[in-house]
Amino acid sequence: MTTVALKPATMAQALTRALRDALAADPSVHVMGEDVGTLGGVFRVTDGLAKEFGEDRCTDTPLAEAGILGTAVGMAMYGLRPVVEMQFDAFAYPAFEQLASHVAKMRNRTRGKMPLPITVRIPYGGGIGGVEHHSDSSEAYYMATPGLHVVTPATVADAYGLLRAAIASDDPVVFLEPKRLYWSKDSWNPDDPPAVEPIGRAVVRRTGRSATLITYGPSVPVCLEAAEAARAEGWDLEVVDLRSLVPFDDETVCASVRRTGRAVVVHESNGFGGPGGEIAARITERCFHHLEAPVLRVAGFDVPYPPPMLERHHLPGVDRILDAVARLQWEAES
Amino acid sequence: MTTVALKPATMAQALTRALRDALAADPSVHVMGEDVGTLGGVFRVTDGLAKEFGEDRCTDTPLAEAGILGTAVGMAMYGLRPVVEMQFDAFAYPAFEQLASHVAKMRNRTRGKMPLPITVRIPYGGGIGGVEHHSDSSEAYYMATPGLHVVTPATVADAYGLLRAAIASDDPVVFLEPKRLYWSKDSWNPDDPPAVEPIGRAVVRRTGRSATLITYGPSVPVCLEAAEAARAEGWDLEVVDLRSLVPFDDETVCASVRRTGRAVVVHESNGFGGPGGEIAARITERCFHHLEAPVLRVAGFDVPYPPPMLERHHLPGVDRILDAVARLQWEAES
Amino acid sequence: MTVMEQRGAYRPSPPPAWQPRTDPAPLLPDAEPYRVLGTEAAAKADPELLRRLYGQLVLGRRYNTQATALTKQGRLAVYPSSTGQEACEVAAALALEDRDWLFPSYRDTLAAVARGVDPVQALTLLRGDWHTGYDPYEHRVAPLSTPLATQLPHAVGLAHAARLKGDDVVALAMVGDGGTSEGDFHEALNFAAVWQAPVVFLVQNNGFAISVPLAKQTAAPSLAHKAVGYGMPGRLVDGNDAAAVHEVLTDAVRHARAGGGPTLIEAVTYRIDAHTNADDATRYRGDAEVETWRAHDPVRLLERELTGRGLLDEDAVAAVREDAEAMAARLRERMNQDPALDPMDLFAHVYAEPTGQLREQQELLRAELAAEAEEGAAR
Amino acid sequence: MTVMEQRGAYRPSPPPAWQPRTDPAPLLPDAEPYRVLGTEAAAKADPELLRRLYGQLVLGRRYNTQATALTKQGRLAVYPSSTGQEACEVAAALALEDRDWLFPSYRDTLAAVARGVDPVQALTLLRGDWHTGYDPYEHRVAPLSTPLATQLPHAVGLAHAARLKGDDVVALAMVGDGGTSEGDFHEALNFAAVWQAPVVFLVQNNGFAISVPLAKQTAAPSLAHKAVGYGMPGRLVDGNDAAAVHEVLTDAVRHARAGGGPTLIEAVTYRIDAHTNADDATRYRGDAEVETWRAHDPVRLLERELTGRGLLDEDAVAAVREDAEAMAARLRERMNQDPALDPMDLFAHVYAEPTGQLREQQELLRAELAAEAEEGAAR
Ligand SMILES: Cc1ncc(C[n+]2csc(CCOP(=O)(O)OP(=O)(O)O)c2C)c(N)n1
Ligand SMILES: Cc1ncc(C[n+]2csc(CCOP(=O)(O)OP(=O)(O)O)c2C)c(N)n1
Ligand SMILES: [Mg+2]
Ligand SMILES: [Mg+2]
Repeated sequence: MTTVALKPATMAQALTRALRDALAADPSVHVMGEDVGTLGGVFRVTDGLAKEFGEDRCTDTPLAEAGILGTAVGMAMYGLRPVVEMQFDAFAYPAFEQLASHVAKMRNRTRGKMPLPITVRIPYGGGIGGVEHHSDSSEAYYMATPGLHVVTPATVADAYGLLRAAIASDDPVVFLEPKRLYWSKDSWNPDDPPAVEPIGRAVVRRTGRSATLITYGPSVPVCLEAAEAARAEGWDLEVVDLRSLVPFDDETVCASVRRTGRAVVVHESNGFGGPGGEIAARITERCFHHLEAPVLRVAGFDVPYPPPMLERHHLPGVDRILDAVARLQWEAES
Repeated sequence: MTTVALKPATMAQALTRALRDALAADPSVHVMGEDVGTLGGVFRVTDGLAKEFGEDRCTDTPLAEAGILGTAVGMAMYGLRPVVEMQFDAFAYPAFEQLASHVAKMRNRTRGKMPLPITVRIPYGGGIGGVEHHSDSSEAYYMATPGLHVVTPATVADAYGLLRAAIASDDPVVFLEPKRLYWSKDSWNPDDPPAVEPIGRAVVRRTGRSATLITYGPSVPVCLEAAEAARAEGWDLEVVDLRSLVPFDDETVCASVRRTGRAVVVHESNGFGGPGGEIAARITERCFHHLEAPVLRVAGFDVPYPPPMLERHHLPGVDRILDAVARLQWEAES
Repeated sequence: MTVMEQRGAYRPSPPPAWQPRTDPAPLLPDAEPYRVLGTEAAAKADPELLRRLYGQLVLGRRYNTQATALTKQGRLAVYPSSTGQEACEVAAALALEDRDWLFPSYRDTLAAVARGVDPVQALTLLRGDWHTGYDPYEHRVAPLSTPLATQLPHAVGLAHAARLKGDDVVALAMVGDGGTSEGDFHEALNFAAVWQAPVVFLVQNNGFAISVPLAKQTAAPSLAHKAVGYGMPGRLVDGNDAAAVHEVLTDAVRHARAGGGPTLIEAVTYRIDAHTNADDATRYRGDAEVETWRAHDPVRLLERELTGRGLLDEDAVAAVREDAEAMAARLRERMNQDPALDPMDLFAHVYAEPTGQLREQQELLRAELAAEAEEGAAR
Repeated sequence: MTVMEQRGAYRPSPPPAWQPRTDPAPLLPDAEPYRVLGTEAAAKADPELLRRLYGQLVLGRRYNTQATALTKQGRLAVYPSSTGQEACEVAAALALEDRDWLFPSYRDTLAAVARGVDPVQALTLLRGDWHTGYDPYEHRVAPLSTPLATQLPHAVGLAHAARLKGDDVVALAMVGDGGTSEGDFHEALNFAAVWQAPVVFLVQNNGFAISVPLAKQTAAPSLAHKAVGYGMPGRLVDGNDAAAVHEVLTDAVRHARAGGGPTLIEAVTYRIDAHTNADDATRYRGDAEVETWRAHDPVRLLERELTGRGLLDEDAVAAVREDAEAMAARLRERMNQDPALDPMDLFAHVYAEPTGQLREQQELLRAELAAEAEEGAAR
């Protein structure tokens, strides 16, 4: 019998480990971005990589996001696998044209001759007291751009597995890292990191019979907390962690909703035009006759991300989620 | 009795007239963009304006979209009302950071002290045989950005009225011009152009009892055509032209859907993560118990916009709309 | 003649009949940063101005140290200090007329304060109670810009608009060495030159963009050498020499106001503190470099000049320091008070009128707050 | 030593001990565009090369006129002609080695063809049957780039990657005068210089960006003057002088290959045709200007040189023209065939594997096509 030495790790550490393992496994992997080299990134996710693999494998670029992503496109054209870090969500916007007009379209443009295996890491979302432009949930933009995969982990293990999968993917992946989970901890076996998850599968984080909470990234722990709190109200909530917004796992989501008959989509991103609309619409299209109530959404308000001292009122919290669950027309059942 | 001299006008002419009247009415209005001056714009929408109002009021800028929108922000800060032209949809992407991080947020950032009355005109959508990057439907990006209004006309009269309203608005408006309707014609009285429509009201373009088609911009004529064709199948379709995506007119839309009990959302934009998800979700939230069938969506495929010779297969056409109407679970009724 | 017609830009004739064009020579910067303090030029400087600059430098330094201290006490979320760069901050504010506009970057709180912005309101962004604490129109100071270089086209547009309206207003736009790599820097300078807009661009080259040294940011002979590529003059100045920065800025502002168009100024300086209080600068630079720059401290440079020339005595120094301490005490006191917050403000300024959607959300939050208050009362 | 360590960029010492930096002088362009034809330098040029260039120019001109004719016949959706600019197009292709890469802008079909891309495949984008018709890896030609200047960072990244892999590959990136105003131009040049990437930037200054003349695009002494601001050499060349463009490009390519880093080249030329067949150039420019440039036609310039020096006789001219006519006839013929189209291709290349969502949509279209076919058959 072997004893497995489980050790605590943060999500940031799991991401670092994923980058390190990818760099070690494949010489074509290159990490690049602002402050990723000597400093190890403002969140220290690239800590130690420049030292271990050299500055040519983990490169401090000039301060220009379109330039970073644009040169990454060229590097990918020549057979490298660039892993780009955008320092914060809103600072990925200068690279939007490169992302939408080239990264997402080059494979299609060239009939598959010129795929771009680029991973764009973007720390996203709020809850860390960041000043303006440091807490945007920008996933709706990427979801609306065919040609991109959009992935976001909620656990330490997924951070590792999904990032490895993203880097290994021959398609571009927007890899959204929930900032406020960087320091969330879990225990794992560092000698045998979790398996590389295929991109595109949601996972049921908690089973339940009353209703399904559908969520991802930073809102997963909040939904789990809400599900615990809901027990007091007599609701047994299922929680689905999407992990991948594109491709979307209709199967897992619909199986859950068909079972529970009720669903609430929860995310930080603004509600209007946000991911929840798509999710609610496609559930309704597929599960209409199983629904006891309309699929509801709990999301950030339709306002620019608030200043640190007000963000708690904006972010979907346990109470707001439970209020939505309460509106799921329970009377209709009896 | 006065006889009104109605004359035919194209949507492009109505837009030109709106710009001209706005320039004449308000000295703070400034038109700017690539080729808008001497040439009159690649679609001739600014034709004659530089001559009539001078190059300082209708200005050929250097070729740099972020620079155009960024300088427009500064001009608005000083009390001007810039009307910016982006030459094509995909060429607005370089300006994305200015739009998302400043245009949409400056009023909020400054507690209302520094509103930005900027109109960003963007010719959008396909159907004109444009090569890549000339046919994107990018409205989902703008809808997902709080602080922006998003408006799109479908008729000659609305082109005039909504553009005047956009320019008069103290908030930034993304004004999406359906390229393939530029040469659509209607008759109007040039001596008495249509009233300035307030932004935010949808309109029922055709009344019907069987189901509602909810659409906007370039898809409005297609839906009207589909509604005509549907008569042969025994369906009497109502067509709602949203005109404004932000703010969204829940009232008009829901009133129609409550009446008909069935709805299909139709747009050119990619389906996944596109406007239809939001629209279907909010209808379902509000009208759940009036719905005989899930709200369906007919949209562009989730692919990069196709080359000219294939675009007809991508664009929602009459047949695809009728197929969706047929899927609205009519059996359930009988 | 319209503004568009005043431009002196080039249109090449066919190569066989190549025309003389704008002469690039006067647009190139000097080989060395311009200096005043400790040189002969200092003798020509106005003593009153030097004393005023000195007073502001001392205040500025104290503001920086006080704000950094407030981060340690949890009263500020974050502070990007301009310690070591006060000469640029202060000279930028003083080189402008009242009607002019300042476009600060996120590090330039001090320039805003030196221009008259309330010292507490200037910290609102960094305290976290709102995004901008002051009315930009009150002192004609644009909001501190967090997305780097994005404020530069704003400055150009504002200056252009003022000129169109016939106002002789100049805009001064500040940016860091790292910010010069952004596309917005390029586009702003180009628009400014084409429009001959009355803008002055001040690049504070403080050696770093967070951890990234200038050598990884550019291979240019100097950042000021970028100017000729836009057809505007480039100037290089010792950014720790308040008299020199003030003179170069004042000249550029005057030039712009007179219709001469924009100027790009590179002020060579150094960021003495870490990037912000949250940064660990030892990860990317050594003490020796910092010490070299401490020896070239802007406050002491000016103090040495003034005392050496008998323009400042011990009493005057003491008085200035006392003023600074008083300012710091007031700042501490005011920052120790919790800011008044109204969560409903989230909805108040998104649009001129809230949309129907926002009104619904307003109601939701209002109800939540009421429930919270009730619970609070019940406890 | 890593690539990162090889950079010769500057890190300023404190102003009191200002260090000598990169010398800007050699980075500045000459005052006049470099010329070979009609000057003494022509005598030193390789006659074989000149004849080869001439043959390609004639072919190129014919390709341009034929493609424009095809738009009138409805066989091409749109064609941005490079008539008048053939010297740049052809020289760009010939200055490269086989292993090098070309990054053309949307106007540079001809450069792609001169490099070996199939003349019909090169027109796929403009015919509208797909976005790119050729395999970029076959001739190392990136897709024609429609969004202006966005291809420049791609060229930098590719060149950098090749260098990292130890391959001595050079990337040549083409852009128009208008494209130099975009932020991507700036960012690409800066990355190239900081990384000392083996890239050559060729700006074809053809006087216009659609209707906008250069004077509204820049106030710079020349576009080549932008180079010094990045720390790379800027070169100015007569873009209608094929020998001069070829020489300057070849030098820059050699310099890049040897590890000397990037070069920015401004080729002064002129767009003789309208922007595209859809454009009406009379709206923004007069015939006189066009005529001046017709007199400086790149084909005739080289022809004059060659015939004047006895390097080309009437028979040779006729042979070249015959080749060109044959090429045009083949092009016409092939373009008159309708391209094979499969609507299902819409889904084939969005991802390596179609997502579940795409598979659903695939089925929908497949059913529609089947229904269409059935109806067609029924009729
Ligand atoms: C567009 C954008 N990208 C990235 C950042 C994150 N960031 C904040 S400060 C900074 C470094 C700025 O360096 P520099 O321009 O030299 O100014 P300094 O901090 O030295 O004053 C970075 C990368 C940002 N604020 N904006
Ligand atoms: C980012 C972007 N903005 C706008 C356009 C539309 N557009 C196509 S060609 C053109 C002018 C290009 O001028 P220039 O760079 O001088 O190249 P030329 O046409 O003269 O070859 C414009 C504005 C575009 N293709 N891409
Ligand atoms: Mg700096
Ligand atoms: Mg041009």
